[in-house]
Amino acid sequence: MIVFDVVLMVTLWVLAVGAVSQADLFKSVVLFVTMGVVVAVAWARLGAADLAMVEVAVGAGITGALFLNTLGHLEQRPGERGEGEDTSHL
Amino acid sequence: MIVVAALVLGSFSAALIRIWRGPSGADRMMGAQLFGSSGAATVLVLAAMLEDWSLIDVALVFASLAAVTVVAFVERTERASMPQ
Amino acid sequence: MRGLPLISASIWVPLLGALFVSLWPRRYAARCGIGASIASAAAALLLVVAVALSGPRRERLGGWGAPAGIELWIDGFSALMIAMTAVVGGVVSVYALAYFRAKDSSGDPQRQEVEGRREAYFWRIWLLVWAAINGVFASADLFNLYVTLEVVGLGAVSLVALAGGRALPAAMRYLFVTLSGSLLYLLGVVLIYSEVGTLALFQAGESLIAGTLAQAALVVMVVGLALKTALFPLHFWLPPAHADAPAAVSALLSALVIKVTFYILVRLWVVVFPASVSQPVGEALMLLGLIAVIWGSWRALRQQRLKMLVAYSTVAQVGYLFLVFGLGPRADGSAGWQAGAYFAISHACAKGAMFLAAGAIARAVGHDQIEEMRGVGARLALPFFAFGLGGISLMGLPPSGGYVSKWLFITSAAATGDVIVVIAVALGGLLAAAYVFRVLALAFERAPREGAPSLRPIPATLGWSALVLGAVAVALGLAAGAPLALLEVGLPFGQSLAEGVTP
Amino acid sequence: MIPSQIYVIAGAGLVSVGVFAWVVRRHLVRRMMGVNILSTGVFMMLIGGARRVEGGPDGVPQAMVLTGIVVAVSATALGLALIQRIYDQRGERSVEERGPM
Repeated sequence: MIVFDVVLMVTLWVLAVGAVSQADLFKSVVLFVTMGVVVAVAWARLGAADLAMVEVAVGAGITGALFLNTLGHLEQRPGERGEGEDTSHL
Repeated sequence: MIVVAALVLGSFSAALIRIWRGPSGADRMMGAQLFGSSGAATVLVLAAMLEDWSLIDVALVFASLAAVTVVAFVERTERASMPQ
Repeated sequence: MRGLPLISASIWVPLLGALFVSLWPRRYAARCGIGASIASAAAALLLVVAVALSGPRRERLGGWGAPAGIELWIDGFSALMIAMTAVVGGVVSVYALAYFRAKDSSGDPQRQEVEGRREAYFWRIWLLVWAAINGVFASADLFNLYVTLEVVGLGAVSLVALAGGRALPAAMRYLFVTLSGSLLYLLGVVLIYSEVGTLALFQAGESLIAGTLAQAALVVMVVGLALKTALFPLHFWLPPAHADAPAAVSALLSALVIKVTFYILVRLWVVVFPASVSQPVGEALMLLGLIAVIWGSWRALRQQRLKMLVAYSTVAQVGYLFLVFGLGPRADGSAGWQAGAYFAISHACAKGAMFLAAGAIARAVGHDQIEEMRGVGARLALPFFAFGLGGISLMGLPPSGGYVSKWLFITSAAATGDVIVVIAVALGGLLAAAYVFRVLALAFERAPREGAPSLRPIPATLGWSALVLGAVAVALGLAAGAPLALLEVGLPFGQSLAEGVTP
Repeated sequence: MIPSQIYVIAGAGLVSVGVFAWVVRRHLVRRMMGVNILSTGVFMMLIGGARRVEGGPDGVPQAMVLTGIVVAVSATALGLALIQRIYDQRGERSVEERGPM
C-alpha cells in the first residue's frame, strides 16, 4: 500500500510541475485536469469519499471546464468593444 | 487483484504518454479521458482493497467527469474554428 | 433584548438585501440598495447598542455548540468594528447613490446600459461584502474567519474590477494577493488544528502550547494577513487597486476591508497565541510598521495623482496599525490595543472622507492630476473642506480621532520607553501634514486668469457625504469616551478574556 | 513511515509548486493554475495531518476542505472572468508572459 501512496504522490507532483511549466497552455490545462483526478484518487485513498466526489466534479470538472473556456476565449482576437482607458471612473 | 492493479497502472502510463506527447489537442484530451477512466478503475480497486463500498459512488462521479470536460473541449474547438 | 438573534441579524440583513437587489429589475437597483443599506446599518447599530448596554453576546447558530457548529461572539472590540462598518458603509452608500446615478448625462444608450449594469453590480456586491465583513467581526471560529475573509476578498476584487480599463490588471493582482493571503492563513489554521484539534478561537487559545508548530503557524498567518493588510514590503498591490477603483469602492476598501485582516491579527495575538511565541514577531511587525509610516508618507508626498496620494497615505496609516503588535503586549493593561482599535476607526472615517472627497473632485475636474487642480478649491469648497477634515485626523491634530489614537500610542510607547516610536509617530504626522497641505495649498491658490480648469457640475450629495464622514472623524476626538468605553465591554484585551465574561 | 505522512509531504510539495508558479510565471492563466495547486496542497496537508491526530477519519477537516474547494472554484471563476475581460479590453499583451505585471 505504501508503494501505491508513493507512486500516487509522485505522479501528482510531476503533474503539478508539468501543469505550471509547460509552454503550451492547452497542455498545461489538460495536465491540470489530470492532476485533479489524481487528487480525487488520493482523497478516496484517505477514506474521504465525499471529498473525492466533490474534487472530481468541482475541482477537476468545473475548474477544468472554466480553464478550457478561457483558453477558447483567448484564442479569439481581442474584442472591439471597450478598447483603451476608461478614465471617467476615478 | 494484482493483475487488475497492473492493468490499471498500464492504462495510467499510456494515458500519461498520450497527454505528454500530444501531438494534437484532441490526443491530449483523449489522454485525459483515459486518465479519468483509469482513475475510476483505481477507485474501484481501492474500494475492494479497503472494503469501503461507498467508494463505488465516487467511481460513478469519475465517469461523469468525462462528459463535462468533453463538452468544454468541444465548445472550445468550435469557438476557435469559428470564422472571425 | 437578550433573546433576540441580533448578531446573526447583522449578517442576514445585508445578505437578504443583496438577494433583493439581485432579484428586482435593474432599474430599481439603487433604490433597493439604499433601502437595504439603511436596514443593514440600523440592524448593526441595534446590535452595538445592545452590546454597550448589556455586555458581550454569544449565539449558537442552529443550536449547535462550539466543536461542530458555528458560534458567533461579539464583545466590545467587534462591536466597535461593526459600528465603524455601519457608519462608513451607510455614508458611502448614500454617496454611491449619487455617484453612480450622475453618469446618465451622455445620452448614449450603450453607455447607459454599461452604467446601469455597473450600478446594479455595485449594490449587489457591496451588500454581500458588508454581510461578510460583519461575519468576520462576529466569528469566534478560525475556519469561519477564513470563509468570511475569502468572501470579503473576492467581493473587494469584483468591486475594484467594476471600474474597468486600467483597474482590471490592478484587480487581477489584488485577486492573486488576496487568494494567497487567505491560503497562507488557512495553512496556519491547518497547523493549529493539527496541534490542538479544535477550531474554536478561545478553546484553541487555551490549549495551544508554545513550540515550533505554534511558531510556524503564527509566521504563516502573519505573512498572509500582513499581505492582505498591505504592510510595508507587501504593500505593492494596494496603491493601484485602491486608486483605480471607483471612488465609493476606494473608500470602502481603505476604510473597511484592510481593517478586517487587522482585526483577525489582533484576535490571534490576544486570544490564540501564547505571548512567548508572538513577542518576537510582534517586534518585527512594529519595526515594519515604523518603516511603512515613513515610506508610505514619503511616497504619498511624491504622487502626481490625487487618488494615488490618498492610497499611499493608506500604506502609511497601515504602518500605525501594526505598531500595536509591539506596543500592545508590552503596555500596561490594554492601552496599546486601545490605541490600535481607536486608530482603526478614526482612520476608517478620515480615509473614507478623503477618498469620497477625491472622487467628487475628480468627477468635477475630469481627472485627478494634482498639478492641474490649481485654483479649483474655491469652487469646490465642500469636497476640499471634507478632504481637509480627513487630513486633520490623519495628521493627528486636536480635536480629532487621529489625535486621540496617536496620543494613546505615544503614551503607551513612552511608558515602555520606545522613543523611536514616539519620533516616528510625530514624523509621520508631519509628513501627513505636508501631503495634505500640498493639495490644499495648490487648490486654493489664486486661479490663473486664462486656462483655469473648467468644472463639471457634480451632485451636492457627493460633497456632503464626504463632509459627514470627515465630521465624524473629527467628532471621534471630541467624544472619545463612548467608543473607548464600548471597547472595554467584555474585556477583549484583558487577561480574563477566555473565562470570566462568558454570558 | 506512516502513510498519511506521505500525503503531508506531498501537500507541502504542491504548495511549493504553487508558490513557484505564482512568483515566477507571468501568464495570468498559469498563475491562476498555480493558486489552485497551492490550495490543493494546503487541503492535502490538512487531511493528511488530521489523520495523524485521530484514529479514524475526522469529519471536521473534511468539511473544511469541502468548503475550501468550493471557495477555490469560485475564486478561479472570478479570476478567469477577469482574465477574459482584460484580454477583451487591453489586448493580448496584458495577459502574456511579458505583461505589465
